Amino acid sequence: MAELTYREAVARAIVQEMERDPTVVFIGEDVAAAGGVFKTTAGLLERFGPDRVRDTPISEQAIVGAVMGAAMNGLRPIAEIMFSDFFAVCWDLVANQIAKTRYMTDGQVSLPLVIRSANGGGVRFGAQHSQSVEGWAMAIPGLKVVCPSTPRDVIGLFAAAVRDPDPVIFLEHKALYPTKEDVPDGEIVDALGTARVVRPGRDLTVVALAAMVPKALQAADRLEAEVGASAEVIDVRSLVPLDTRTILESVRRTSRLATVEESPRLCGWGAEVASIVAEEAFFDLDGPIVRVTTPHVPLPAADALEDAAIPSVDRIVARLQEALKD
Amino acid sequence: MAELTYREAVARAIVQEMERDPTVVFIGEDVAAAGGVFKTTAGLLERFGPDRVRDTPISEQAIVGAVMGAAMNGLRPIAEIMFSDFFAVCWDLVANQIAKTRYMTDGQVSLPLVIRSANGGGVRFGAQHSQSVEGWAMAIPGLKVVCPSTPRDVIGLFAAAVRDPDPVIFLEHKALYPTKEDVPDGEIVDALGTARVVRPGRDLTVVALAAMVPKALQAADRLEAEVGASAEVIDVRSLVPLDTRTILESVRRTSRLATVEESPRLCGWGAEVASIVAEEAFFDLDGPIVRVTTPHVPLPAADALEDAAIPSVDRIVARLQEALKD
Amino acid sequence: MVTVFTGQAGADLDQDTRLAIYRSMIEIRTFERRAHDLFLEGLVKGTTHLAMGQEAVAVGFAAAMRPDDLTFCTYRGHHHTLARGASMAATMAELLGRATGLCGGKGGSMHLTDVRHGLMGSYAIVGAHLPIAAGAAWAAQFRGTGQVVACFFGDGATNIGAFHEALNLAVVWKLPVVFVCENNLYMEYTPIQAVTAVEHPAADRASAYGLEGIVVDGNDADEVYAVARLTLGRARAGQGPSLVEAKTYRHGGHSRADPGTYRPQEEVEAWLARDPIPRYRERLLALGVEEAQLRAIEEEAQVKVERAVEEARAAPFPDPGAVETNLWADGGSAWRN
Amino acid sequence: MVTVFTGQAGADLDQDTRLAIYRSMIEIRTFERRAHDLFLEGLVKGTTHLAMGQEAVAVGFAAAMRPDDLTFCTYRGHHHTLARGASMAATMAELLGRATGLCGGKGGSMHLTDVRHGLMGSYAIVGAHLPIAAGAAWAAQFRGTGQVVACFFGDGATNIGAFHEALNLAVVWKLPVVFVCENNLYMEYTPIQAVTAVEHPAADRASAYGLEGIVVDGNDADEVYAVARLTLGRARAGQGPSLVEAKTYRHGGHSRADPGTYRPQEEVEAWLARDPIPRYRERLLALGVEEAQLRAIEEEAQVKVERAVEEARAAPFPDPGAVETNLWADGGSAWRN
Ligand SMILES: Cc1ncc(C[n+]2csc(CCOP(=O)(O)OP(=O)(O)O)c2C)c(N)n1
Ligand SMILES: Cc1ncc(C[n+]2csc(CCOP(=O)(O)OP(=O)(O)O)c2C)c(N)n1
Ligand SMILES: [Mg+2]
Ligand SMILES: [Mg+2]
Repeated sequence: MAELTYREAVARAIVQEMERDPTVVFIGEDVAAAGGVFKTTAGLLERFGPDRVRDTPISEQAIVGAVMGAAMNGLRPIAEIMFSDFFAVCWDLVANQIAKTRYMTDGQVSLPLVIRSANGGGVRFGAQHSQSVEGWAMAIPGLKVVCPSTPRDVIGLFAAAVRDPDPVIFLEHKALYPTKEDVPDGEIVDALGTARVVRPGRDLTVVALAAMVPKALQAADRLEAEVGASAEVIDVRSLVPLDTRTILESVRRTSRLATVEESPRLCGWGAEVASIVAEEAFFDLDGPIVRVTTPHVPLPAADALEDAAIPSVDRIVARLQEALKD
Repeated sequence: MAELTYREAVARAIVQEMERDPTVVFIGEDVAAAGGVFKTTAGLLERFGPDRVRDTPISEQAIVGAVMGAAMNGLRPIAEIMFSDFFAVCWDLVANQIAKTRYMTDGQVSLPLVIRSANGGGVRFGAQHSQSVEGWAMAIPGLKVVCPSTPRDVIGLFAAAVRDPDPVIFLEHKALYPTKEDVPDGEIVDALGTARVVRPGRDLTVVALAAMVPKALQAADRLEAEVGASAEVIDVRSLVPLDTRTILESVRRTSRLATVEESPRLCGWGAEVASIVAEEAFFDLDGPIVRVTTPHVPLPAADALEDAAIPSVDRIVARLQEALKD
Repeated sequence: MVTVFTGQAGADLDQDTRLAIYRSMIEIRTFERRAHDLFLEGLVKGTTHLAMGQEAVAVGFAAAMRPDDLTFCTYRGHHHTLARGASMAATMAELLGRATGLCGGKGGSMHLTDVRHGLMGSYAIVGAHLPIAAGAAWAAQFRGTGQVVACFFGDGATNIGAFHEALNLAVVWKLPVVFVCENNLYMEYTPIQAVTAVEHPAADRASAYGLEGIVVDGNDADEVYAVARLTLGRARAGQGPSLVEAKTYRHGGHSRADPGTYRPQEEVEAWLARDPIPRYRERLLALGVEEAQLRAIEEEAQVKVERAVEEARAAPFPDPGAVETNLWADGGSAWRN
Repeated sequence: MVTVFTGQAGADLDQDTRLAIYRSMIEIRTFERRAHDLFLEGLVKGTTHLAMGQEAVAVGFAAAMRPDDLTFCTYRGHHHTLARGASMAATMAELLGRATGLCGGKGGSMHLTDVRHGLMGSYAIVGAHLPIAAGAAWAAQFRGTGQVVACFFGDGATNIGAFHEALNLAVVWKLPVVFVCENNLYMEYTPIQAVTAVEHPAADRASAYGLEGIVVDGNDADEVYAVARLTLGRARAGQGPSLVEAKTYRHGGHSRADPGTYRPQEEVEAWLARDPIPRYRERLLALGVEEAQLRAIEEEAQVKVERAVEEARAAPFPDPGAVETNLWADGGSAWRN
């Protein structure tokens, strides 16, 4: 057992997998000599040397293309895209090439690779460094998408991602980097496609992701205290594959659903979850499905504005009460 | 009145707007001398000359960047992205720059521009030339997104897009290019953000887009003939702004909703519509919300496979019956 | 500064290699002619991009490559696919959308792939495969396999961002990759000259990456073979990447839809006169090869192609259920439990 | 081939212009020093990227530009913003996230924009603004406004695809745009040399677009002014774009978070010795300007910056409702009816 930050968990996860498998290599901008702009990869160069840990030019298409080609030819590469907003400059490689190649070749080409990136807002970086792009990736067939909310999940889900034979988009939430928890020593390996009930409840199912999980938990406590309603909170953890079983099972018990999403409203992951529940658990539902999201705007830079844009505990509590309506 | 193909309607729409406003210019790959690879822009170069109608290199970032910069400095440019799949190579310019600039500058910069592109499948072009990317654009705050299903709508909605002061992604469905209808002579101008009820009905609301509209209509007729259920079919036409009023009003009457989407399942526009209805019309609903989509896979090239992937009238009819369940 | 390459026409070429080159070019030409007929018959759906006229680039390189070397090419890739040894029947079956196709019908003409023959894919988004090829070369370098990667692309691809990023990375990491631009003077319908800041779209960019600018006659298989030997050899010896511009011409239009009428008649005729296949045939005769031997090769190609067509036409269409297979390594496409 | 530019230090510069240049550099330096204090006080949130040491590039160009010329720059854009004449108080207010900021607090330090002064935006995705600047130049050309666009970017931006696409298009269309690379030797923490195939990341790429490779001392405002006059003049005269590489150095780290420890001490000291501001001060003295006059300018700058800081600190925070304004031209952000 050691207390670890989410930030430190990233380096520990990469070390765990690079120690285990000599074909795991890691590239990105400022990741080697500098240890990463978020200091998530400090020490990796010293430990594994410049053949396995490499700095790249500011060439995201080349970075993502390189890991794709390397994965085709015997490596298990990991790429860092510094901020998830920059997926936009290499989206063709991610969405049109990596995601589609196994399918287009009818299984001839395997792409065991991971692209990790700092996702999400809350740190006043403005509209081009704060986006929640998990929905961009979820919408592309052929990508697995993982969004851990705790240091322990960072390690376990990252290990699962590296060991997975298919391409995984691994989105770390930059606002969670300083968060801490006690993490057991030794190897940690988790499973993709598994959600976790982080707070059991009876009256309402609340589905949240990444930085919205701690907020949903606070909101659930306040809901219990203020109106005596018991919310079950589920950390989705993995958008693709999606653990619909856990979500549906919960909604069948509570008869109500709310999602808490950091991304802007339209076509967020919660819309997909809502549409699944609205078909498959419709007759179990007692009230409207409520989505709490950032309004459909880019994230503003000023703290006063960013705090008003991203779902706050207050706003979540208020919206959850609408989900309790009869 | 003249019978016009959807393909011809594109050129007529561009001519109408370029005749009206000398600041409207048009660029893209092979659009000028060659008249476009889909022959949608034939005759424009001859009519407006090389200053207003320009061929570009294969440089989508430069194309989209050029129209953005031109829109900032007094023009109303139109760009063609030949296939909508290629938005992936210029996604940063579209999603991070064009979409966010007015907001980030608090309204200082206006971007009256249109990016038109051939979207969708059904013509055996394979996974990298057949995608339905309307959901990619819908998920980005700051983009308006239009998807016409008829020649007349091509003209009217395109005119509305060019006259709109904000950036519009105008997605033509390549499988619809050969389709025809009688179109009135003279100027046609429509309004963004307006859906259309294309078939009134009592028992079920079916919301469809672009090439799925004619299929939904056929399915509705068969449903009526086979099980006597009367489906109301709505052509969404515009995803942003979204005419939720028309959709909600219909669902409140029919008490049931199905969406017909060509895009792969996860996070499609229909998920958003389903989540809106599941909150705002929940107590009016009598049955599950059903989504008919392409399975969550890339589109295969072989006709036998592509036809099995894109929603067929048979599959739509079968799924609509699930929406009628009590 | 550009070096026009003349490797005194592959002095080191033995006759067997030359005959193999001729056979391969003839087979590709015959295959594409038949493929074209099959479109006209409506048996090939969608689109396709013939390489007729550009065979020497593919064959010259393939002849100089090691079996474990890797090829990355574009939607205009029939010639590379066959030159590397892919099954003709399976290639044709892919065009016809049959279950026995190289990609089970999922890829189609634009995405021919045959990993067993080092064909790592035909890429249909211009420029995308250059960084991917660099990545495959990086893995070869890292693993010390001695493989070299050959990456083929068109003149139009030299103006897209991925080209620039891939070339820079390949040089900085000294990767064993040879980038080959098949400059056929046109993009789809637009001349490359009309949209490019320099005369040689690839070779005039080489210095931006510290590379030598190499231009080769892409319609002379021996020249191509010689430049391939040189650049593949350098890459294998750890001397890093090369950028080769092969001047060539496509006899037909850009794709099935295109009659190619935008090209001046004289230009077309001048290039038809430099058709790499008759040219090579004459050279072989001049080198003392028997006319009969060449005719035999040509007839064998006819027979081989006809067999492939028959086999492909007889093949079953894919089962609709295949739509949901092979998205993931587990063989399926499930996104939920 | 690269021309090292020496415009015999702006022979044609009159003293008023020189004093204006000095004043502007001093104001920018003073502003950024105060801005840095305010981070340390925790009053500026998020991140910021100081240009201390690079002022001469911004000021030398701004002094040569016409009021209606347009500037595109990066997240490291305080110097360009102030050099073009944006309000210091509104700029500071933007850093402090106040309602009176240039962008009402929505943009922040990385997105300073002031259209009234031709500042068309600070762009935070490396390379993105090069094609946008080309587009603005295209509109100037089309409308015959005589405007020229100056587009500033870092050395690291020369390895991204958008750079390549923008340069090629600008040359093919002969656009009135000057691309200026502020080569400060580093990206974030990585030396540009470590990841670039050529010595001069911008100038050595010029020939790939048929352009002359120009390198200028970015720490000499007169040299910059001279190269600006030359290249802006060419663009205005319809002679098309230029690519200028200005060698310079940032005194601090990449961003607020960065102490810059990865840089060798000798290197830092050598460049501090070439600080553009003391250098320019000495030149002015040598040219006979009174010490007192310079001191007056420096004190006025202090006062001006302090006033701006006071004004910004006193300004209100934006109303939370502003989150939903100005996405669309109608002032709102509605996506539905
Ligand atoms: C990024 C991108 N833009 C546009 C296209 C459409 N397109 C397909 S082939 C082609 C022309 C390519 O020309 P070139 O690179 O010279 O190759 P060639 O077809 O001549 O072999 C274009 C524009 C594409 N596939 N990808
Ligand atoms: C496409 C993209 N990749 C990475 C980044 C992260 N990033 C911000 S600044 C920077 C370094 C840029 O270096 P340079 O172009 O030399 O400009 P400088 O900061 O030195 O002024 C990087 C990598 C980004 N903003 N955009
Ligand atoms: Mg070509
Ligand atoms: Mg720099």
